[in-house]
Amino acid sequence: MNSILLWQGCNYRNNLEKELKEVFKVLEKLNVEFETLSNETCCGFPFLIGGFLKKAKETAGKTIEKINDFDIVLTPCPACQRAFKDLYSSMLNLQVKPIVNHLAEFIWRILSSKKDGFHLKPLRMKIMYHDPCELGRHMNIYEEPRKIISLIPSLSVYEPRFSREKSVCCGGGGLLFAYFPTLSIKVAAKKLVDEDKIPEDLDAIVTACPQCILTLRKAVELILKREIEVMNIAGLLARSIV
Amino acid sequence: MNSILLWQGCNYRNNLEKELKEVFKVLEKLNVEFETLSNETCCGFPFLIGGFLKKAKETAGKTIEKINDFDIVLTPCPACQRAFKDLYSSMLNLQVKPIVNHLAEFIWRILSSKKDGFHLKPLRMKIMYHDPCELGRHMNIYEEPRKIISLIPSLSVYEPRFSREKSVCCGGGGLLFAYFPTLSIKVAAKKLVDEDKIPEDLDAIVTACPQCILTLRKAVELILKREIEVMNIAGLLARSIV
Amino acid sequence: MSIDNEIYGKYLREIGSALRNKFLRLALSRAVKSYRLNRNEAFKLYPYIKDKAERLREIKRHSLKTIDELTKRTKDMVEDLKGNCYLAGDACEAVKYIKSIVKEGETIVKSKSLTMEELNINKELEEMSCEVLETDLGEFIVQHLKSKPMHLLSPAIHISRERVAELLSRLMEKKIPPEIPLLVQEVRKYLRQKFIDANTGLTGANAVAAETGTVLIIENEGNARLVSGLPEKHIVVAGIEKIVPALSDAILVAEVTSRYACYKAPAYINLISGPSKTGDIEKQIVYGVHGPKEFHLILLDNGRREMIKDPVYCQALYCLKCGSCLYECPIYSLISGYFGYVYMGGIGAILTRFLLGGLEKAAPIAYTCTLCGRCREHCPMKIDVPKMMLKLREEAVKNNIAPLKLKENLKSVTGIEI
Amino acid sequence: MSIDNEIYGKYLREIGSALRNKFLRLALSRAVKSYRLNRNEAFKLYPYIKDKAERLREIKRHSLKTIDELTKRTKDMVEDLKGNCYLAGDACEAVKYIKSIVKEGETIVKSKSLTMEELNINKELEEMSCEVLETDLGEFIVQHLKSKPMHLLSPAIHISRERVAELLSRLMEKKIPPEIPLLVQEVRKYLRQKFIDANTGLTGANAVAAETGTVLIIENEGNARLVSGLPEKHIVVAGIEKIVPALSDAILVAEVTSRYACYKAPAYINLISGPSKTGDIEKQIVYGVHGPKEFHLILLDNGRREMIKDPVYCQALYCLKCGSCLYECPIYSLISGYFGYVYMGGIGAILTRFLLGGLEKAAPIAYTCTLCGRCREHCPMKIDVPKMMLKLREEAVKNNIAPLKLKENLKSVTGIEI
Repeated sequence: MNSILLWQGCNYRNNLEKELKEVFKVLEKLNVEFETLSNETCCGFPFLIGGFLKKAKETAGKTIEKINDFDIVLTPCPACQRAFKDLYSSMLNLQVKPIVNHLAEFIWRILSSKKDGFHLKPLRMKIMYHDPCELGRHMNIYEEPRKIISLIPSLSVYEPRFSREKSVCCGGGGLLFAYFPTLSIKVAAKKLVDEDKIPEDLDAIVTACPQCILTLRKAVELILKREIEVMNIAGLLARSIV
Repeated sequence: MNSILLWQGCNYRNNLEKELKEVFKVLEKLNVEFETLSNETCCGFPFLIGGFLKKAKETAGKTIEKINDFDIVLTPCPACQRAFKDLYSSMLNLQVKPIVNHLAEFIWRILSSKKDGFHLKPLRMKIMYHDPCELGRHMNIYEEPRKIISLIPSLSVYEPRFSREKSVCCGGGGLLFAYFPTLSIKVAAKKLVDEDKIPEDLDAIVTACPQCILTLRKAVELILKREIEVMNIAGLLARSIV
Repeated sequence: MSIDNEIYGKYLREIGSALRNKFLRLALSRAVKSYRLNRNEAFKLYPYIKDKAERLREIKRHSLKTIDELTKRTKDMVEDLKGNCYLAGDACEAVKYIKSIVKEGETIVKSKSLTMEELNINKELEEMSCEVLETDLGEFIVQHLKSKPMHLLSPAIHISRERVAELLSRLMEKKIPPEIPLLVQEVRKYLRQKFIDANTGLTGANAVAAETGTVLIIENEGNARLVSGLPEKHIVVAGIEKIVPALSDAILVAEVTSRYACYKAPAYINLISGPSKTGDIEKQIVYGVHGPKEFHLILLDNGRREMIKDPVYCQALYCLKCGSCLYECPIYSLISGYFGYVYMGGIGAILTRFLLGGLEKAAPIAYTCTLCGRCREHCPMKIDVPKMMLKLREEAVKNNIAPLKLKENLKSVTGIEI
Repeated sequence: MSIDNEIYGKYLREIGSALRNKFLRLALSRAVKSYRLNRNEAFKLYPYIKDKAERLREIKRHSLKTIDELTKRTKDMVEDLKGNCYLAGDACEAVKYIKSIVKEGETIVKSKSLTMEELNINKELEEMSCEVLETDLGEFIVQHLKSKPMHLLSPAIHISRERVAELLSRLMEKKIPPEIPLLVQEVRKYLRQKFIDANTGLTGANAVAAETGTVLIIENEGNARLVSGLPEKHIVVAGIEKIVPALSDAILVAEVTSRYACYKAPAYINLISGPSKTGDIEKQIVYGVHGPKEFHLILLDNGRREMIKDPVYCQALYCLKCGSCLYECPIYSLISGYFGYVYMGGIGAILTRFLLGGLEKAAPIAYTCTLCGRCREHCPMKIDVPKMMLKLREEAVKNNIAPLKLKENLKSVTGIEI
């Protein structure tokens, strides 16, 4: 059997502990055997897109050593995924051995292969799926999260007018949340209100990127001042899976 | 053997008797057996291009009766040729049975087939060949006259800057010579002087259409006031052939 | 006066006097020479132009076949862009429409347009106390000398610098010497104020692109830009045969026309789609900024649909008015615009028959043609003028207006009574 | 003041105040809304526009590869047509050339051109006691309010009708109410006299066709036609990346640019080849009839050849300045032109780096981008802005001007010292 590493990513480890637990829960429910690293550090993505290439190379080198023994690297963070799958090689000329999967891809593969090994209970709520730029436009993964969502009974899904390739950024990309958080959050608020035109009765925004969760959550709290949950797709699944 | 009719045409019969004799002479020298019609009248071409279609049809009908018994109709007049080969059918919906040839086509066929059956003596003169519109642009015959000319030894040939498809009309086409002779002759003079820029030492203009002969001859006499011969290609050959 | 004399007499006398005009002869041979020189240079620079002409011929053929669709799209687009598009059945309707837009006493500037000649619009507008000014230099000279345009592209080819100097000296009330650059400057000055004062600009069009509702105007002097750019109202008169499907087709028209008219490149190609507009203040669209507030496109039938239906005459509507056939015509190169009525040369006879003048004006031209077919060789659209001439002559005979002299002459030649 | 503060401080404060500007927010959402509406309509009317964009991308790619040839043909053709063509290595050379043509104290009319901004030409000409007037309505307003253009196509998007009315009341010395059509009319009146008085017209170009030496200018207001049509001298400044091989390619530029800028059809596309000319008197060619006597095309390098050589940055020169990316950019649609220096938006950062402002002006823009890639999806040329942003940031770090705040923040997030 393949050895699987769950690469958690800084954002989950530092800022989204509850969400991280939900990831664990889902993987366990699905009977996935996986490991985590006790010495996981930054994958180097922020350095890569911040222009700090020397530091990125250093960080990436260490990371590769840690993950290269596994067959599959699984991560709930599309930024980490993109670093491993694309940026290490295109920007640093470094290669990663294991197969790298985003959590959503991985989960969908399992769900679609063992139709009867699990049970999903209905969730009576209205959600919108937000395409993270890193996952969608940059890694071309649009369908898997939607397919997972479509399995959950009773869920009402609001599809905003701009989605997939045309989806509007949460405002947290490109380190803007670190560099200029006010602007970042205003972008998020404008996105939800003016672009996505989220309906009055929306209960939750579901996404697949920790940075999107953080940015949108801030906008909902500070600007929209509404009681809308912002959650990871694993979080949604965790609630439904029995 | 094929029966051959020499269709002379009004212009030759009425205005170019000397030239017509040269045609006879050449055909005899080449041992061509042919007949002529004692009751030859107008082929209808002037009526066709003058717009007098009823009259043209009447005339054409009579003409066809006269010529249809022959295998080949041979004519030194490209207007008659075009009437038989093209205009009768396209404008009057009448068909002519015999093969119709312009004299130049016919002569070239004979000359090129029996290389040694005749002798051409040198002509020390400078000539220009003028493409008649009816023969060239309308019937697409440009090469045969030139090939005949090229066989005559010692002949110096002046090729004007506009020839073949781009050749300049003598001014006698389209019945203009009949309708407005002054204009017609001025066109001819302008053509020779300004367009063809005929050289000082040109001895003769050779062509293959009776109307061109008449128009150009008038211009040479009345406007250019020069001693340049204007002759039919058969006339040129008659001088050379032994 | 006999009908024959009426139809042919004056025409033949004019030709006779043209043949005796020495300046005209000089001017024409100068023009032909420079035409050929420029043509050779232009063709050398653009080796693919013959292929383009062939492509355009196909486009023109197809456009005439789908003229109803194209007219509709043009109208829809022009109106969508807040311009006006009027389909005029005949010259009368077009004149009426123009008169409904122009007000009494306006100053009106025009740029060269043959199609507009079909309307006799100058006279009509002068009756409304309007001042109507041709602004193309050649047309301006011809207009003020009350002469007749002698060439599509060089209408004043028959007028010497001395006569132009005389004219301008009279207009400007000062002595102007006959130096050409100076004469041009004086006309510039004179007309500049007229441009500024003008209320309405009238132009033709070299092409109309249906897809975008765009009018295309080729020019060298820059007058069409001012005619269409300065006044509050711009009226375009275009024959329906000018419509092509797309903008790229219209550009092909411009390229082929220019090259065959022997320009390496015309100084200006103007593409105009509706009135001028801005959304610069608060995104509210306002029409009429620095250019016209009103844009009117008149699509003129006036006999063209009848032509389209005729399998022989139809292709006369492919004509680009490049003038390529004229300088290479043995008759035109001798007597210029006298070989024609308003539309000149052999092709002009057909257009005269349908669009302006009718068969009685067309017949003398048709019978002055030698049917030599040289025009067809030089025409980018390969228009078969001789074939159409035959049909014109046939029509003349049917209508009993073939020239008497020709009939007599044919009788004496053939011995057959007609 | 620290370097970091110098580079980032003012920029961030401007953005902060832009975020608080309620009128700007209203104006922007109005603009975005109308942009999208128009875009949908325009795309529906022209179903093949995406294929055309793809074809154009290939043409652009090829043109940059053969830029030396194309530049040479352009220069040869313009000169053949008796225009002047000057290859300017940098902004300084271009300015010097312009100053050699313009005379002290002239009135100079301009139509909108971003490329011209690289020259800072207004200031240079004002030093020669020239009156320099922007004539595009939005630019005129921005110039007179000493503000900053906020959009490629709608530079005055951030200014309310009331402020425009105030400005015009002051200029015209009479009370002008804040009604938009009226405001437009007043500007028309004010500028019309300037157009008439102007000695020199300055324009940019949307494309230059090498084959024919033709400059193409797209516009809606009709000011570019007057700028290029009325004065004695017309000077065009175009970046070398504007050159395409043929006229049909230039038209493709116009079509794709217009459609992606959401025009169903721009009111005017001007094609200009050399000075105005006539041969109408005795076939003698005279230059300068109703249009300019002098035509100058300045082909500007100013960093472009360096860009062409760079495999990543090169494609920024495909940019048509259609503005399609801007309204769909999450940052631009919030703070408009503050996200940029002179060239705006993400693509603007790259142009800023090479053409005007350098890395120090480009870095703050690069770090304000979310790298979301939405611009790339909307770009007709599919320009990969995020990829170029990464390279810009890399350069900033190499030059030790990455924002301090970011460094600190990254340290606290990752626990790694940079």
